[in-house]
Amino acid sequence: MEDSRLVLSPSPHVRDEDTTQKIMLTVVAALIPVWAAATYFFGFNSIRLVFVSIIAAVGSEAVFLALRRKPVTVWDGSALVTGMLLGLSLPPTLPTWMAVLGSFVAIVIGKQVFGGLGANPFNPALVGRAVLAASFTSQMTAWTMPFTDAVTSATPLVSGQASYAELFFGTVPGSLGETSALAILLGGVLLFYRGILDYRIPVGFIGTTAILSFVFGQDVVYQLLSGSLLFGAVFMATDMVTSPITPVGRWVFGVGCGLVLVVIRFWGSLPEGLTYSILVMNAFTPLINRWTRPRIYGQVVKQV
Amino acid sequence: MYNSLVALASMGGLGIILSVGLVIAAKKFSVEVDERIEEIEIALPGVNCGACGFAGCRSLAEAIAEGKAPINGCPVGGIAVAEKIAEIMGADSGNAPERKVAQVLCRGGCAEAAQRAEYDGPNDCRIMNTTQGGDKGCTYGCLGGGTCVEVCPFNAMYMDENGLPVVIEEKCTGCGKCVEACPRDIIILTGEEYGVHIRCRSLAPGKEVRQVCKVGCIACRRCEKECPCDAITVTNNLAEIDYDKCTVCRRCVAVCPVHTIEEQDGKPEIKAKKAG
Amino acid sequence: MNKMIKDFLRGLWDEHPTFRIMIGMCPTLAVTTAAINGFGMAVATTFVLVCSSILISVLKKVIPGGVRIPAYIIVIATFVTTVDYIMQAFTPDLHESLGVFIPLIVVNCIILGRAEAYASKMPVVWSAFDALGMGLGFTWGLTLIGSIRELLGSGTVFGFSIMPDGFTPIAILTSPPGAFITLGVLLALMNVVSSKISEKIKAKQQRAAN
Amino acid sequence: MVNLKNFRGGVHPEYNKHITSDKPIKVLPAPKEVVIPLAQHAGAPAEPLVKKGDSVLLGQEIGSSAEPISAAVHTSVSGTVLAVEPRPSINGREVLSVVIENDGQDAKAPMTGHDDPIQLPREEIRKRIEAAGIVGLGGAAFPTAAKLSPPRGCKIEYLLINGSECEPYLTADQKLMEEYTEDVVLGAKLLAKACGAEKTIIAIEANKPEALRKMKALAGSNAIEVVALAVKYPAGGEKQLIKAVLNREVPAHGLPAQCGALVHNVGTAWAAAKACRHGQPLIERVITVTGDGVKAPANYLVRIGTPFRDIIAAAGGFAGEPGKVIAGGPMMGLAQFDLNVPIVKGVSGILVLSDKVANEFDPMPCIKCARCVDVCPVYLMPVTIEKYAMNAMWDEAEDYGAMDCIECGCCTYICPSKRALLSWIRLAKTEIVEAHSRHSS
Amino acid sequence: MEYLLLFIGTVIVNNFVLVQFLGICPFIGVSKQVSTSIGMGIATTFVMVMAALASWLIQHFILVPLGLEYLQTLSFILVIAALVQLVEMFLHKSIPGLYRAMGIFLPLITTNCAVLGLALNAVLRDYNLGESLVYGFGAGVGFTLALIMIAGIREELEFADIPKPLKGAAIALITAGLLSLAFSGFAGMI
Amino acid sequence: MKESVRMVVVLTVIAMASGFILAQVYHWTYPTIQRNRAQALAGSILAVLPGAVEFNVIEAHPAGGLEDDPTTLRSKPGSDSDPLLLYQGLDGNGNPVGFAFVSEGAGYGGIVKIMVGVGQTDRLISGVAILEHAETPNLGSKIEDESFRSQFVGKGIDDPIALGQDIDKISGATVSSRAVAEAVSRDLGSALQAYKEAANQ
Ligand SMILES: Cc1cc2nc3c(=O)[nH]c(=O)nc-3n(C[C@H](O)[C@H](O)[C@H](O)COP(=O)(O)O)c2cc1C
Ligand SMILES: Cc1cc2nc3c(=O)[nH]c(=O)nc-3n(C[C@H](O)[C@H](O)[C@H](O)COP(=O)(O)O)c2cc1C
Ligand SMILES: Cc1cc2nc3c(=O)[nH]c(=O)nc-3n(C[C@H](O)[C@H](O)[C@H](O)COP(=O)(O)O)c2cc1C
Ligand SMILES: Cc1cc2nc3c(=O)[nH]c(=O)nc-3n(C[C@H](O)[C@H](O)[C@H](O)CO)c2cc1C
Ligand code: SF4
Ligand code: SF4
Ligand code: SF4
Ligand code: SF4
Ligand code: FES
Repeated sequence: MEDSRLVLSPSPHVRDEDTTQKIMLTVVAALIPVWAAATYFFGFNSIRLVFVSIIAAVGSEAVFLALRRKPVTVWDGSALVTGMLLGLSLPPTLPTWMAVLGSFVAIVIGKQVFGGLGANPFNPALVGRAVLAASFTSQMTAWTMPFTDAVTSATPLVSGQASYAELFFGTVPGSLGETSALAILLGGVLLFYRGILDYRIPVGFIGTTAILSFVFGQDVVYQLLSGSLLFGAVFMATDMVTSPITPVGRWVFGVGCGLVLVVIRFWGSLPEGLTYSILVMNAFTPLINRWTRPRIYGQVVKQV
Repeated sequence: MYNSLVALASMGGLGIILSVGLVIAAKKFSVEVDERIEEIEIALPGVNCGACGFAGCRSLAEAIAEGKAPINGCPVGGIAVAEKIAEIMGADSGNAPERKVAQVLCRGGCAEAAQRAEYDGPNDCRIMNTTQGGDKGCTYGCLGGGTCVEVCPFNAMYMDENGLPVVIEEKCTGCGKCVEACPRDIIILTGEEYGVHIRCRSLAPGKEVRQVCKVGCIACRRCEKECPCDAITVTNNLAEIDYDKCTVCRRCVAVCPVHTIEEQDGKPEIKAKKAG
Repeated sequence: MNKMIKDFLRGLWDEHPTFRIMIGMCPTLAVTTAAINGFGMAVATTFVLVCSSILISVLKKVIPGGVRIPAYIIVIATFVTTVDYIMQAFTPDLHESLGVFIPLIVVNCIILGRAEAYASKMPVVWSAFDALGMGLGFTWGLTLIGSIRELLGSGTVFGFSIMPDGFTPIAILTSPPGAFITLGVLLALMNVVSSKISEKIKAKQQRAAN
Repeated sequence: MVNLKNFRGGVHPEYNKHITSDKPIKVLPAPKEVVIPLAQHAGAPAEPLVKKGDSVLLGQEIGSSAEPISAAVHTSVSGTVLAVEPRPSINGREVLSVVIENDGQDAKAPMTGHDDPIQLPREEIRKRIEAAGIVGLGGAAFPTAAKLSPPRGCKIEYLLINGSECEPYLTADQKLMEEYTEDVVLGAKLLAKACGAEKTIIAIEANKPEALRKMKALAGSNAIEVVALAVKYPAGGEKQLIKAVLNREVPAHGLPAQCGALVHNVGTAWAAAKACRHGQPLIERVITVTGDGVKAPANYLVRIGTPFRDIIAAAGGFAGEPGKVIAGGPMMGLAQFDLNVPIVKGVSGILVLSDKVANEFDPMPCIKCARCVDVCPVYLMPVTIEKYAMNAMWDEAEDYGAMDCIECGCCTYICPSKRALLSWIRLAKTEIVEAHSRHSS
Repeated sequence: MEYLLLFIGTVIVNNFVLVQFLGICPFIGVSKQVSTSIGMGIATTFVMVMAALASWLIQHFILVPLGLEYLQTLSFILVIAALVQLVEMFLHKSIPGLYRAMGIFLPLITTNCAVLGLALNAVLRDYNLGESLVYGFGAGVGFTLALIMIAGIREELEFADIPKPLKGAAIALITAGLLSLAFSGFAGMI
Repeated sequence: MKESVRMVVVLTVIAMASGFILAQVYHWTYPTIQRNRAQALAGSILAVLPGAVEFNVIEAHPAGGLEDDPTTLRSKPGSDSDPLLLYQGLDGNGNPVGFAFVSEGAGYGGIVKIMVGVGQTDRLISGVAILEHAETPNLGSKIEDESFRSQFVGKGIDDPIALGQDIDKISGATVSSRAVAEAVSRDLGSALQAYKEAANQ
């Protein structure tokens, strides 16, 4: 009793069980149904692209950190998530080396140059995707029908030809992970129940898109189910690092994403604006945080 | 040729209008300002490129005059401009004050000082200090969290293997940030030529000091007796040195039984000057 | 003489307009989609820079302080317009691709900056050398950026195919985002290089001292 | 469980109350030697009234102060004063303390009681509470008498008796409510009378059904309302309690009285009852000794000034290698390094955590998950304040409400990156206060 | 409606900084703090509207009638510079509050590409007076938007552990690149 | 005061000198610049009109005016004051071989300006040249490729020019392709009409 030195530390003395790593692995788990669906529809390409993206992302992170002589913290799982999401956001026929380049850009330009985990202003996976889209536009817009390797001209968003059921189950051309609304919702529910997903962003995002689609006389359900809206709203807009931390801010963020998405979809020259809608709102995140500070308990007027 | 003359005339007209306008405006809207700002502004390149991070040359000039920006704040002007500004500013600020250097007045690192607990929390001395006073046996000594190193804007400090901060004297500018940050108040600023320091701040009685630290001042008064210039006095269980009186004869260093007094490895010529 | 050479060299590295002082960024980013554009732009800028430095240095006694900036602007704008028309006449294609950025040389901070900081105070020859140094610094900077962007973004340099046949150009490098990112990365590389160099110099000095 | 009173924010740590919730309160024999610090309350320390060698009677006043915010200190044993000297106390500093050797006689100093204290005039109740040296037993140890005189212009409408005991592990308040129900209710009535409250509400977390039942049974006949709180830390925080029960907010940097409320802990009520009925000063309290690091967790009635060492020994000693010994609960308690420190008025438990439970984690980079923002019961942005504090940007930290932090620790508890948010916020608070005092001087 | 489209187009689709590469120096130089950026942005917007007006007047009442289009660059920059200086002096003397908030940025704006580029572009595209003013206003707002956004990000980056060689301008440029990438989604819209 | 006068004088003198010098430069380079422009124009006209060696300019004011194109902001053709310029190509013998006109469409990076040539007798498109564009290099810029442009040759006013069916678009550059297709079809009718009117006179 005399000899043992006691531990001295500031309160609180107990901590919640959740860790960054657990959160990231849960996201991976939530992506498994999506990946499974992608593999079912697009076959080997799904396995090839996602694997390659993951390996390139984690590898780039490890190499960069090693070069900086920093602890190689790849086990936190964030690069894994980035790689997986990037892989799932690619069209099935993309050449392997492009996926590698995209993952490299995502991790290095999108994340590590800003100081690594938690410091990146933009969603790394989307940075990777956007760079690929801007560099290899034709390869990034080459879609295939599920179960075939036949290149088709357009996704349902452009062609406007798919039934709700097809869209819901995912038997339509599109990026690997975006086609099956069912699988995405499954993952989303898991994230929500694990308390990882803040409902405000997806609800704001999807809700705004739905309302504006209705206002502009579009087929609301079709707009929601086609394209990568669901995938992005559930897995990418909700990236905590690049979305606001205030409750009101997360509404603003979600609604803003929806607004930009609709503007690009309906008036832009790109068929799908998801990547850009989230990236644009990422850029606003610091400002949103600053201007949506919660009212402190006991304060009467909201501070600006 | 006709067109050339039209060009000449219209540009001339424009020139007259604008220059007259500016001259009148300069008279009419002249505002009293700090002369130095004006002078610095003239010394600056005046391109208002914003490379300095300020809103144009005038803002930088104001910032320099108010001491909010360094004299070499303009990257465009380079060294030449910096020198000129130094002249302008220097003329005003008189002789450069004596260069000060930070001194860490504690020698009780991991090897010398006892621990009373295992600290497990943020590595910041200020937080350690408010967490039950920290894990160190001595409640006066260095906590070893390296907050001083952290706050030093000039990278002039590092933590040694023994868990004590070390000041790199060439780099230290005497800004005093570390002094402010240290929760134990064991860093002081001295003139750089002072050569002997009593590196302990403990006011505890000798007996208690012995229990917690091998190199803490036990107030034995030997240094006080040994000092030929009455530079050392022991009050409140702690020897203190009057730097003005000290001639760096180093006799106290030799007699201190616990090696609390330490000679600063300063520049040889300064030591010689002081000794001679 | 020695100092003059030093002043001249300053613009090439220590006070490099693009990589160190970071001025004249707009043309640096906008026209460097191809090496030739960057080179052409830089040469035009250098021409204006040298000429206006010389003229301003000549006129420095005549121009009263109160109107010096407008006066310099007139001098510079005159040279810029001259270059603009000469290029339009003799290198119409290049003029076409540089577009509005030729007249914008007027507001390139390098020129007014040099005029203010150097030419208005120094003898003519010195000013010319200083301006030339800065101009050449700008030239190699822009040519380098242009070459990199052209090489990776189109597979060519100065219009010559360099990359192997299977090469797929990375189009983003020729687009606005690519311009920013390329320059950012290049800047970081420059920082690495120059810190390596200064480390070497330091080590050498230390060895010499010991 | 309909209509539980709730508030926004807060966390759900492992409560671990089962360890001691069925252990009745045992009276711990007085130790051989007590160490009674003269500063165990908020406000000015008491001045010693005794010196070395004096002999003292149980309950005799040994320290007092003329300062408006302070409290009298009494001895919890009879015997001889061994020393009046600085001794380590639970806050890690040495505090002037009176060390008394227990003669085992428990010879009582004269005490004046009243059989039906509720008949006492309002001012008299307050005086007796003051004379008894009663301070808040909920943790803050703020002198109760001072709280009972609301500032001018404020009318106390509601007295809330805080029986929530939201700190994990601790069961002292719960057992007190179960076993001393009558005293607590009487105390509540006395406090209500003393502060002039129109209505008294006793608030208890829903996870203490027995206490709720007993309290309801007794309180109903006394026109006191008993409400059940949703089980969530920090339901017992004053501001959260007021928000949950009354749906009012204490003005920022203001007092509860400004929104017509006053909050007192059940232990305080119990002490007030004893002071008025028996004239007994505050010399003992109920504490919980618990955690996986002690062999026999229990609830004890202990004398103020009993060293931790003796209490832990009574609870069977350490089970295995101890990691942390905490004065208080796991969320707000103070880790101790010296077992000679004594129990003081504000300590409601000793929690001993074994080495493995006590392990801290290395902080990882913040992933901006905003959980800290979501759980902060005063709606701060802890992550932002932490960021400013780590970069010594105290003005910005203040602007983001650092001074409003109640130091509940929810943010630090929930952070998946294991960041020490509260430590940095506390640092910011200290620095801000310092800057202000520097500014005003 | 046409004016609105022109405005939105200038603010977002053809953003001066992110797409057209005009005014990059202040965009990199004065974007370290949001508060400064707001002042700078407002001042720039003001100067741009003024420049649009002045250059339109010069073009249509002096240069075109006299056949002096080749003096465009010279006369525009001269008049803009002089006007800004006048306004600055006026503010400094008469409205010191406004001067402190905005006037201090004025000299910085005179000699940047965005303003002259605006004047030249407006003439090049043959805008009428109304269009010119909307164009100037839109360009200013677009500049402000880009400036505030990057300033918000850069304020956050102050706290990040950025690799040393990338600190400062390099990371600012990369951030600007990603910002520009985000905005490239609007390209081709108007 | 003297200083002020000096300031005014110096600035005025410099401004005058500058004006004068620039006038000289302008007059010196003007002919060359004009020649360049003419050559470029001629080059593209002759390129879209096989067999032509020179051309005439016809200023046409088509009866109904040109339709306004709401899809673009910057182009405002068809305002009545602006004539539609038709370039009549002549062969070595001075016989007309067709005519060419300039049209434009909204592309991805901005306006795409093209020259369309129409045969004299068959009234079918004889060639399309891209004058100006700001499309993405290697993507939209493929509209300059011969393989893309040649698809328009042989189409007439009655032929549908629907992208994706009649004209293969450049993959990944729908917007750019559409810009050209629209530019071709937009003014073709009015140009033909105008040319007929002009020929009848
Ligand atoms: C539409 C909806 C979405 C919700 N999303 C979340 C969520 O993302 N994360 C979470 O922790 N709780 C979520 N909740 C649960 C509520 O926030 C929950 O009631 C609240 O956390 C209760 O706080 P307490 O458990 O601390 O008393 C959600 C509730 C609703 C109705
Ligand atoms: C985070 C937090 C949690 C608290 N939890 C409790 C609690 O569970 N029980 C309690 O009586 N007081 C608790 N308090 C103290 C109360 O806020 C309040 O000070 C006390 O109930 C007042 O009563 P007293 O003066 O009688 O101690 C808590 C305070 C804070 C800041
Ligand atoms: C960086 C970038 C540059 C683009 N450049 C062009 C372009 O020059 N021309 C074009 O028509 N579309 C361009 N696009 C638009 C996309 O290629 C768009 O998907 C395409 O117009 C429609 O797809 P589709 O042609 O496969 O149907 C560009 C997109 C990006 C991201
Ligand atoms: C809910 C959730 C969503 C995420 N979404 C993304 C994403 O879209 N892109 C990405 O690169 N990383 C994502 N991550 C991983 C991680 O946050 C990301 O790598 C950080 O941005 C890196 O600093 C996500 C993580 C979580 C918990
Ligand atoms: S000197 Fe002070 S600040 Fe520095 S490590 Fe020691 S205790 Fe910490
Ligand atoms: S903080 Fe200042 S005084 Fe302290 S070591 Fe660094 S430079 Fe010297
Ligand atoms: S809970 Fe932790 S990781 Fe999440 S935002 Fe707060 S500090 Fe960051
Ligand atoms: S900031 Fe303060 S009040 Fe808020 S959760 Fe953290 S410790 Fe509690
Ligand atoms: S070069 Fe455009 S603002 Fe400096």
